[in-house]
Order: sequence, then structure tokens, then C-alpha cells
Amino acid sequence: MFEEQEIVQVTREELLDRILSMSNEGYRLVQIGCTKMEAFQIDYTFDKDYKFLDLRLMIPIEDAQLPSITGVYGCAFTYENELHDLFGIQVEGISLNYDGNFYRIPVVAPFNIPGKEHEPEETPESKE
Amino acid sequence: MAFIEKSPWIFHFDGSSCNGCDIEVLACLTPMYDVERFGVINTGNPKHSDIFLITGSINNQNKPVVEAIYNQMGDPKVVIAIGTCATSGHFFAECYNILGGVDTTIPVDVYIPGCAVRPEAIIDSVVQAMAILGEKRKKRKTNGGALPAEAGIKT
Amino acid sequence: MNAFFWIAGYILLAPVLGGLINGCDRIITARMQSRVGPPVLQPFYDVFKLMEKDNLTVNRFHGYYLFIFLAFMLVSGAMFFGGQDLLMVIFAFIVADMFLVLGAYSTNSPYSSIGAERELLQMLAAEPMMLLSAVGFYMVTGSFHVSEIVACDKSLILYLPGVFAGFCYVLTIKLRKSPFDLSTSHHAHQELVKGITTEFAGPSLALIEIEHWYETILLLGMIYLFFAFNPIVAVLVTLFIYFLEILIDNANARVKWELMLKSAWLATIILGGGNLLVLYFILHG
Amino acid sequence: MSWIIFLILFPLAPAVLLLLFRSVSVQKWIVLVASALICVAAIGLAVTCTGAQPKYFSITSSVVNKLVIAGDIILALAFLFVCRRLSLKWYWIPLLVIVQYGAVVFYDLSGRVPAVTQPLFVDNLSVIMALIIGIVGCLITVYTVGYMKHYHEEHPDVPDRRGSFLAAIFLFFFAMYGIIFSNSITWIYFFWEITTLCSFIMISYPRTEEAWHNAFRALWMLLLGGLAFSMAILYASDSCGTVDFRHLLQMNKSAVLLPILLICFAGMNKAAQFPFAKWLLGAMVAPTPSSALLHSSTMVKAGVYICLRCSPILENTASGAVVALIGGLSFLAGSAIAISQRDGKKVLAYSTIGNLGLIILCAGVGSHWALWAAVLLIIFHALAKALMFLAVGTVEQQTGSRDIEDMHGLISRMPLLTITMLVGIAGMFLAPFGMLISKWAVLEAMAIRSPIYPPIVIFGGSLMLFFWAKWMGKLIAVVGPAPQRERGIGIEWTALFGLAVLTVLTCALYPFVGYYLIQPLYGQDPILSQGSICMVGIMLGLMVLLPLGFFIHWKNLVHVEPYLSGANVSDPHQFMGSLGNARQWSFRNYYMGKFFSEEKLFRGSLVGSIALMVLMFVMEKL
Amino acid sequence: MQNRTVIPFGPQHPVLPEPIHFDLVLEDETVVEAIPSIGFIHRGLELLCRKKPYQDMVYIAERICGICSFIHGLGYSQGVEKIMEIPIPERALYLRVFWSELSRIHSHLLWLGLTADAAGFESLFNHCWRVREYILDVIEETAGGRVIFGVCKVGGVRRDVDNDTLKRILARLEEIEADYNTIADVFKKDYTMRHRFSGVGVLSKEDAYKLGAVGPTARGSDVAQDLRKLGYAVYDELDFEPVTESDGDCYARCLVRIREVNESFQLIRQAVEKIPGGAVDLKVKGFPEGEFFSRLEQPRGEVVYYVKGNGTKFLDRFRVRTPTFANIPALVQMLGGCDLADVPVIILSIDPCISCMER
Repeated sequence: MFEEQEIVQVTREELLDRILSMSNEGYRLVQIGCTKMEAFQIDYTFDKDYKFLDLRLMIPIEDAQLPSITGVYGCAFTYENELHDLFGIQVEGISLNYDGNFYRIPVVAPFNIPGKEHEPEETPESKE
Repeated sequence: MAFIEKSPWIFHFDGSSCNGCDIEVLACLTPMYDVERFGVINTGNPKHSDIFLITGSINNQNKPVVEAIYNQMGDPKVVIAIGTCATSGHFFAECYNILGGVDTTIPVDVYIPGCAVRPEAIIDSVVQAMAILGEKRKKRKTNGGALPAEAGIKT
Repeated sequence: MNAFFWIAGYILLAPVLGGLINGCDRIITARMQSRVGPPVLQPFYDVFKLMEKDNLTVNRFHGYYLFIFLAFMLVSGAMFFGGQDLLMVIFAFIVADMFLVLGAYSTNSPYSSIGAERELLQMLAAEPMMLLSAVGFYMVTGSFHVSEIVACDKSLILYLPGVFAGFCYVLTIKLRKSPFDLSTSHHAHQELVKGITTEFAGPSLALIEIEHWYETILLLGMIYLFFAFNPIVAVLVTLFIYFLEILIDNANARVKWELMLKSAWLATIILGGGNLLVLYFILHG
Repeated sequence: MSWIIFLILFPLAPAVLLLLFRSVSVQKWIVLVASALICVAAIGLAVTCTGAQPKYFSITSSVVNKLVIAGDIILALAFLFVCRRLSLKWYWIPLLVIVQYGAVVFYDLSGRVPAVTQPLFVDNLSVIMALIIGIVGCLITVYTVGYMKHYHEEHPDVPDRRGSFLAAIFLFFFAMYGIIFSNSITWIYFFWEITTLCSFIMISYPRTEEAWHNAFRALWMLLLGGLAFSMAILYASDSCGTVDFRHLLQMNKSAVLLPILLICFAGMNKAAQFPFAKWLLGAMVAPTPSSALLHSSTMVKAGVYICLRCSPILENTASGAVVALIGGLSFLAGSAIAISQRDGKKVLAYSTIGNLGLIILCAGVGSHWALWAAVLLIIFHALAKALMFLAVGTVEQQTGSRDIEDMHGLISRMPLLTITMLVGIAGMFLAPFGMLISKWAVLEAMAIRSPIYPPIVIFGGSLMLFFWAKWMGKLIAVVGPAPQRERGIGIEWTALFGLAVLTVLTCALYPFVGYYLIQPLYGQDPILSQGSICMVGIMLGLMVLLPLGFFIHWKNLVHVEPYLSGANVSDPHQFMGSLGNARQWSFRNYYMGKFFSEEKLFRGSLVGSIALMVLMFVMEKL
Repeated sequence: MQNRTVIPFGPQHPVLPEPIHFDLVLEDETVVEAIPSIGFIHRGLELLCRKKPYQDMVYIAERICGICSFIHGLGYSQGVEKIMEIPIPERALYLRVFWSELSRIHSHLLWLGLTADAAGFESLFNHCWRVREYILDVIEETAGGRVIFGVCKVGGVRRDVDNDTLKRILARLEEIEADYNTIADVFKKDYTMRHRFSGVGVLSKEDAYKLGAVGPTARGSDVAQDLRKLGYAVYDELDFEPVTESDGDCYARCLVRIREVNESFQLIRQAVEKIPGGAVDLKVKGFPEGEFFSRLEQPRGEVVYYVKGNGTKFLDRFRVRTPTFANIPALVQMLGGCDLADVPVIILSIDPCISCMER
């Protein structure tokens, strides 16, 4: 029994408009997540009456910038600060900006350390 | 007779534990285990406490907190590292934000491994800590009230 | 000479008695929570342990306030058991409490300062009823002197039931029991950490504990006055009231300051003031 | 007799001299010498004139009476002169002046006012008042010299007329001594109105818009009291056939209740009781010494003094009970409102209203015990309140603020000044200092009278404790190394230390005060039993001796930083904030504006007190 | 100028079992502003997916949080199972529901205790935890652990519980529920508890939805949102309705949890009655390739796992969005204007699980 999950690709330019229309349609922001591939894959996940919708945005690693959506979804400030601290993505105009102190970690953008994800450390128990 | 062995006041801080050990520490205070039988009071204030129960490993952000709290405890004092995370960091030791077990930051007197630690083990560790407290008090007396060398981590 | 023995007895025995009562309190509390609880001598262990600990201070001044605090507590209790003017006893008691508050302020620490402020609120709530009780005693016995109130053969409780009820109400505040343990609490887990005592550690904290025992005995002594016509009944009722306090402690959450202040003042005005008004008309036609 | 005449007339000399000599150093010497002389004279009077019986002095020459009438006329003209600036909106102020003076002068000139054969007198209450005015008043005057120097340095926009300010103070002494030594109510009326004029001069001193406004408000409110007083004179002359205060007080209660109530009305008006409290609050715009003078030792004390004089008539009358209730209401309201104030001077103002209310309460009850307590209250309040005003004034000059929150940790910055302030605060509310002894005496006195008064005293006292204690707490917080020290406090120290020492001394010596001064007035000391005195002695000893402990150096103290939930950083005044940078922590006292709202309480008290005032006069018929 | 009181609340504070920090700005006792600070428990375990093979990640997922450890394991396993399209045996699914609900009861009881303690009701705390110990006994008997169950795995569950034991446990649960109901009555009726809870920390329905609140926090504000309605495991075959209250204050949130415990007892009963026979485990072969947002209902609310596999034994991305993280904005909103004494109660009313939140 698994739900259907709809994923919609958007571009950085149309992001804010889409977010606004999501808000107008009464969607609830579930989460903002990021996955580092060849580019950063940013997922804005929404839900309305158990209906799942994901806006997916790809931004290049070299130009890791995003507009903030806190103007529409005020609660997004936690996610956006997280994106900044863990991935090093610059989010412009967060309502409550921790400026890198959301997680006070010794490593800058640990999820964005190059090369690591392709050569995972071989641990003894992983050899099956 | 050392009264400190009869009245160990504890105080708990969650380093970066998963909660498993924390709730077991709290469970020790409740009817099933009732550590107050040994005179234990959970004070919640480092200045009033003799035993510092710390769960979870040390990360960059809570290191100054742990140091500050430890420095605010009056001697004689004992630190108990509760759970595998607190003793060695567990598998989180591989994480980027984990510095390791509690002994990377403050001196630890009692280690109890386990994931999660069982309340019985925590009670046992407190009982052991009581004996250590007694010894520390004796040492303090012979040192003429001087502080033991390990006290007062300076940051 | 008799008064002298009472004073000496208070100064020497009150901590012992107070500590024992506190020990029993902890056991009864534990039983009410389905726990076993500590040994009955546990409060003494605690205090002796605290004596052995480091004397931690934020600055070197605040310790003195505690000494003055204890000194005034002793004076207050000694005056009470020496049979002196009850109003003076209560004033000295207030002064004692004031110095605890001042000590907390002087540490210049946010939590103890807020604790001090709340302690003042508690005093604001409790003090009128205590003084009103003294006035009640006076109206019945014609004297403010404890010795004469005790010697009075009228059963005070029959004249002052409302005052007694009001006094019991604020007793909870004075004993720092739930629901009125706002400024500090014997238990942990209070929003102000330890409130007023946050910054006092080691021997200083031991001093506060000992003072608390003296305070308990003094307050119980005031309850005794209501039943002084029959010492046996008086002692029994006093103990029963203390038990009731433990029960209330265990059956209530901590309330917020507004409710405390309002309810304590209402109790003072309605129970205490009402009682006195009725009494006045009965006594003076 | 000679002491009295000296005390009344002498202050006029420095007043005139101060107006003549403009040089600051000359003025300083005039003030110092004159103050010292007045002080000595007051003490001399105390030494020679205390006794069980009041002494009355006859003045045969009718010239003096003429002089008083002439003075009345001059005063009336002076009042009208100051009103020249007023717009028509305030038409009733000149009207008040014209009506009351017109009536009195007309009565006087038409010979309807009976002559008083012994217009001067002295008894122990006068002596106590004389001592307060002489000692406290003169210390304040000495302080003024130093204060005004700083004041004009800080307020270059205020024209420097310190000579006239100091002259007004001496004129004030003249009026005060006149009030306390006069036995004729026409004389008292004359002096009474001089104090009104002086207060107007002092309040308007800064010459700002606000100062003028407040000064005129004070003027019309105080003139209301004058009106009541003049009516009392008319009624007494017509119906009672005498304006001799002594004779009035000895007459049948029902016959003289109305004039006495009118005089009490004037007294409460001067003592800034509700509903007249507003003038006292407005008077805070004036330089601090004038606040100290008006609100601690002189002006308002004249009000309670006259009420105390009237209390034998008030005792056991319904109107007297209402007078007591008005005092009680002021006590409660003043104390409650003070909780919500954070301006040091405003707290002092409201607490003054409260304390005076307590004295009026005693006067209204009028039993010997209550009067005992009232006299004690007058003494202790004068000392401690004057000390507080002066200390706050100096703090304001030193730090630029009289906000209580800004006094956080003052003990680290200005230890000496803070200690004098602490003495003042302790004197206001802490056992066994004066005010608390008095409160205890009041309680003992009230307990037997009625079940209504004790709760008023108790609740008011508790409220008072709250705001004083939190202020004290602010002062004594130890904030660490002192960045700022007292500097440039010169001659003010004389007054501050003098008052601090007096506050403690009076407390230690109050049994003697009771024995020599009050006991002859109101009979055997009923309350202050041997045992209580002993206990007070022990407590005072503790209080004085224990602070010596501060100088002992304790071993084995382990220094730690304050508990900040583990968010400590290296500076103990900061913590690691949420946004990742060190943030200053701070602590502000509770003001509970919602609970003890100034606006609501003030309005409520106004309505209540006006109703009581009306009731007071209605009750007169009963 | 000290116009306001500014104090640090946390990271170490006796009412907070876990470190979280607030800069509290107060006026008298009223909170004017509260700025949260997290990260004291941040370990960075999401990155461990690059070091541990996907089967072992269950072990790590369970240790995201020690209170709802089972559901963390379950969420992760479901995500991987969906990607790999593994048909899980029915009995395993029923057992998963059984343990999920036990976990919910134990978590709610724990919360009830802590919240009573935060309100200064010491003995109620003790009694809640006394009952909780009975539940832990049941968990220990069936799963083997007290707080970390360690029974969930990709492909089913590690242990079977025989039907006799299940029946016996059902009878035991009856007794526990009766005991529990007397305690719940205290929460519902005690004057001081109502004084502390009702009208405190009000969150309107609109705000709750807009701020993305989840779980009992949202349901206390009348947002009927319970991810179990998605029908994962076998919830679609069980009969239940999301518990909601309309007041949106701490009291409502407390009532939601109290009623949910009863509902969980009910669900356990249904699950045990319907449980089919058969295996509980499936041998899993191959590596996940694909992605899935696995959504479940934790005791604290909706949890989202994003699992992305690339066909090797290491996952590309393992992301957890826990309910506490989603509730923080709502919490900040609720803290404005409350009393200092309410701060602990309000913080606890979202049932914060900091170690979940910060991973």
C-alpha cells in the first residue's frame, strides 16, 4: 500500500510563482530537501489532503543560489537555513537568517564535500 | 563516614544522544527503579550536583556547553558517561560533526556502555560513582582542601 | 527562665526536628508517588554532604546575606518561642526572607534574580494573611504576645476558623509546596532551574536547608497557637496539617503567579477579613 | 519664647540676603551659617521647651495682628501676580484667590474675627516638627548648594536664579515654623498660604512648559485647601466665637466638627492625599532638593501635622473614620501604584502619598496609640525619605538617569552612595528600621479599634515591601569591577551621610524619643514594652553589625560564573545567543503594569476618595 | 537601558530533557520574543548512508531517536522496500502495526509524564512513568529491547511473536489501559492542570496549517491529518479516525494525545485479532535503485524519509524530515506572548524530540 507521488520539474525562475500558486491552492509545505547529484536537486514537498506533490528544482553546484520562499511559507526558514549550512547553498532573503549558525559545525557544507559520494569508504561489514 | 556517599545529587545533560539513554536516566527516577532510595535527587542545576550523567557523544556545538557545565560543578564531583555514544561515540564517531566520547572533553570516572543502557546499569553506575565520590573526598581532605589536579578545565 | 529554655530548645532542637519532619515528608511523598523513597535521615546526609562540598560563589558578597538571613530566622524563631510579640516575630521573619531575596539579587544571575522577584511575589501573597492571623489572635486574647496567646484558655480555633483556613492556605506558599512553589522548589524541573537558590551551592545551600527547617518549625508553631488550649490536640492537628500540605503538594501542578496572588489575597480578605469582621461584631455587640 | 520667635523670624534674614547677594560663594556661606544657626536653634528649643504641658505665649501688641492681615493682602496680590501669565481657561485660579482672601480679609477688617490672646505656643509635637524642619530641612538646604551647581552645569538652558531658589527655601522655613508654633488659625492660614506660594516658586523653577503647567496645577489644588481653611476661619469666628486653636479643640465635638473637618480637608490637601495626589506627582519636575523639601520634611508634613492636631475632635466620630479611610485609601493606592513605576522619583512620590496616608489614617482614628505611631512615622519618614530623594538626585546627576533599571549594579559603581541609599530604603520598610517599627505600632494600635483598619495597614505594608525590595535588589546586584566611581560629589555628602547616620541613630534611640518627646504628649507608652525594645535592639544590632562581615575575607571560596543554562561565554554578562553570537543578558524588575496599572488605580482612587470626601462632610451631621 | 529581560533558556535546563536553546526576551513574566537555536545534537548521520550498506542503515535509522526508534526503522525500511518492490509478508505488516502502536503508547505516556513535570506536578509524572514501565515490559517481552527495539529490517521483521503470547499481552493491555484511564482523568479534570494548560499556547487552525505543523500539534488545532490514513503497513485494513480537538491550546494537544493512547490500544486489539499466520521475513536480494518519499505517522507527527538508491549497496541520499523540525515554526509562534511559566509547558506541548530533529 504505497501512495502515488507526483514530482514536477520547475526552474529557478518560475519557482516563486509556483510556490505562490501552491500556497493559493492550499497546499501545506511538508519539507524542503536537497540531494547532491551532478547538480543540487532541491525538492519542495507539498501535501494537501494526503495528496503528495513535489516540486523539483535543479541548480548547478557552481551557482548554488536560491530565492527564499519564506515570504510565502514562513515556516520554510528552518529548511532554508539548513540548506545553507549543510550544502552551502545561498538562500536570498530568509526571514530569520542564522547566517551559518543554524548548525554550528566544524566542516563547511559537509554534504558538499566533492568526491566523497562516489567513492564510499569500504567498511568490513559492507563486503557481502 | 562520608556523607557524600549517602547523598549523591545527580544532574543529567544530553550531549548528542538519541534520547534512548536519556529516557532511561529519567526512568531511573520513577517508581520502577526509584534511585531516590540511595538519596539521589535529580537537581537539574550543575552547581548543586555531585554526579554529572552525560549521555551521547560530544559535538562541536555542545562541547563548550559541557565544559561550562562541568566547570560549574563543585568538587568533589564525578562524571558518568552513559551509553556507547558517550563512552566512544558509537557509530556516530564516523559522522562529520562528532568529536567522540565524553572523555574528549572532560575527565570521565565511570563508563557504562550499552545502546540503550538499561536502567539497572545506570543505577549500578551511580552506586559506583558514590564510592568514587567518597575516595575523592578523602583525597581532598589529605590534600588540605586543595582541588584535585583534574578539576577546572580551562577553555 | 522558662522562656530561656524554650529559646535554647528552639535554636538547638528545631533543626533536628525540622530535618526529621523533612525526612518523613520525603518518604511520604515517595509513597504517594508509588516509590520507596530515601532513608528518614536523608535530609541530614544532604546537609552534611553540602558542607563538604566546594563553596561556589559568583561573587564574594552574596554569602553574607545568607548569614543575616539565618540570623534573623533565629531571632524570629527565638522571639516566637520566647513568647514575644507575634507581630515582631512575623516582621523579623519577613526580614529574614528579605535577605534571602537580596542574596539572590546580589548574585546578579538571571535565574536567581527572577527567582528573587517571584519570592517577593510570594511574600506579597502570603504576608498579609500571616499578619492578619496575629491581629486575629489579638482580638480574641487581647495580646500580641505569644506567651499570653498560649496561656489563653479560650479555644482560639472556635473564634478564628476562617483565619485558620486562610493561614493554612498561605502556609503552602511559605513552605514552598506545590501549587505555590514558584520561586524555588525542593524538586527539580522547575522553569527557573532552582529559582532563588540557583547560585547558592555547597555550604551556602546547606545553610538555606537548615534555615528551611527552622522556618518549618516556626510555621508549625504558629499553627499550634490556634489549638494551644489543648497541647495534645494541638500537636496532632499541627502534624495533620503538615500531612495535608504534603498531600496538596502531590496533588497539584505549580500555578502561575497571578493565580497565586489573586487567590491568596482573596483567601486573606474573605476568610481572614470576613472572620475578623464577624468576630468584631460578636465581641463588641 | 525667644527660641520660637528666633526660629520663625530668623529664616527671613538669609532669604533677603540671598536675594541681595548674587555671588555664588557668598550665597554658599550665607546658607551654611544660616542653616547651622537654625539647626542649633531647633536643638536649643528642644532642650529647653520639652515638657508635659504645652506652653502658651501671649502677644499683647495688636500690631502683629495687623501685620498678619497686611501679609494676607500682600500674599493675595502675589498670587494674583503669578497668575498674570495664565490664559482665561484657568480663570478659576485667580477666582479662588479672590474669594478666599476677600472673605478672610473682609472678616478680619470688619472685626468679626475674634482676637487670640495667646497666639504662640509650643508643645512636644511642635518641638518634634521643629527638629525635623531644623535638622532635615537644613541638611537639604546644604545639599541644595552643591546640587544647584551641578544642576546649572547640566541645564544651561535654565536661567540661573539659584539665589531666589535658596531664598524660597528659607521663606519656607519661616512659614513652617509659623505653622507649627501658631495657636491662632488665622495665623496658621497666613503661613499656610506662604508654603503654597513657595512650592509654586520651586516647582516652576525650570521654567519649562511642563514646569509651568505642573506648578499651576499644584497652585490651584493647594488653593482649594486654602479655601477650606478660610471657610474654617469664617465658620469658627461666626459659630464658635473663637479662632484660638486650643479653645476650638476643647469645645464640644458636634459644635466644632465642621471647621475641624475643613482644616483636615486643607491638611489632606497639603499632604497630597487622594484626590489631590496629582500636585505632588507634578512637583517632580522641580530640582530634586525641592522635591526632598516638599515631600519629606516640610510641606506635606504641615498637612499631616495639622490633621494630627485635629485628631482629638475626630476621634470616635463617623467623619473621623472617613478621614481615616481616605488616608487608608491613599496608603493602599499609593503603594500599589508605586509597584508599576520605574522612575525613581515617581516611586518616591507615590510612596510618600502612601506613607502620609498611613499617618492620616492614624490621625483619623485618633486614639493615643495611633497618635504615638503617627508621630513615629513622621519622624522616620522625614529622615528616610529626604535621604532617598537626595540620593536619587545625586545618582541622577552622576549617571544621567533616575530610572531604577539603570541603577542595576550601582553598588559596584558607586558603593558609598549606594550604601546611603540602601540605608534610606531599609529605613523605609525593613525591620527594625523606623518605618517598620511605626507600622508595627500602627498595627498594634489599630487591632483593637476595628477590623477594617488592620487589613488596610497590612496590605499597604506588603505592597510597599514589594517595590522597595525590588529596588534594593537592583542596587545590590554585584556586576563586577567598577568602571565608574563617585566624582564631583562635594558638599552633598554632608547631607547624605548626615541623614544616613540619623536614620540609623533615630532607630536606635527611638525609645528615648518616645520617652522624652512622645510620652509627655500622649501619656504612658502603652506599646513599647521592655521586651519589644530589647528585640528591636537585638535586630538593629544584627543589622548594623552584620554588614561588617563584608570585610572579612573568606577562605575556600571557589569562583564560578553565573548559571546561564550552559550557554556561558567568557564574559559572565553575556551568553551564546541563538544566532551564534554572544548576546548580553539582562534582567528587568517586575512592574506588573496590567495588575497594578497606574491609570486604572489612579482613576479608581480619585473616584473613591472624592466619594469619601463628600461622605466625610455628610457624616458631620450625624 | 534595561527595558527587557533577556535570558538564555537552555541548552541545559532541567525541564528540557534534551538540549535546545531559546533566547527569551521577557517583560515581567511575559515572553515578548523567543528565538530558537538548534544543533546541539546534530550528528550528521544522514551522510552515514555513504559508509554503511543499505541493510545496515535500519540500525542507524532506529538511532535517530530513542523514543520512536521503531517507527524510524519502519519508515526507512518501507522506503527501501518500495524502491525494490519487495512484497512483505502480511504477518510482518501486522506486527509492524503492533509495535508501532506500542511505541506510540510508550511515547505518549512518556510525554504525559514530562509535561506533568514541566507543569510542576511531580507525582503525576511518576505515575505516568509507572504505567509506561508496564508497556516497556510488553515491548521487552516481544521485541527484546526496552527503548531501541531492533526488530524492523528491510524485508520484514526480525522476530515473530507467537499467537499465545499476543493473546496474553492483550489481556495484560486491558489492565494497563484501566490503570492508564485513571491517570488520564487527572489530566482532564485536575484544576491546576487545566489552569496551566487551557488557553496556553493557542495555535489557530489556519496558523497550524500554514506553519506546517504536524501530528498532535496540528490535530490539537483541528487539522485532521494523520498519515496512518495513507494506509501504510496494514493501517488501511484497520478501523480508526484521526483524533482532533478544536481549541488549539496545550490542553487540546494534551487531550489529543490522551485519546490517541486509547485509540492505539484499540488498534493493537484489532491488529492482534486480524493477524494472519505465515512468515515474517523475506530474504532480500539486489540493491535499491530509484527514489521514494516514505511518509509515516510518528507519535509526534508526520515523518518523511527520502531514500534514493543508485543500484549499489550504498544509498545516494538518505534524508529525514522529522515532525519536531516541522513544528518549530509553530512553536515559535506559540511562545510569543505567553508567560515564562508557560514556556516549558508550550515547548513540551509539541512533544519535541530534538535528536530526531537534528539527526
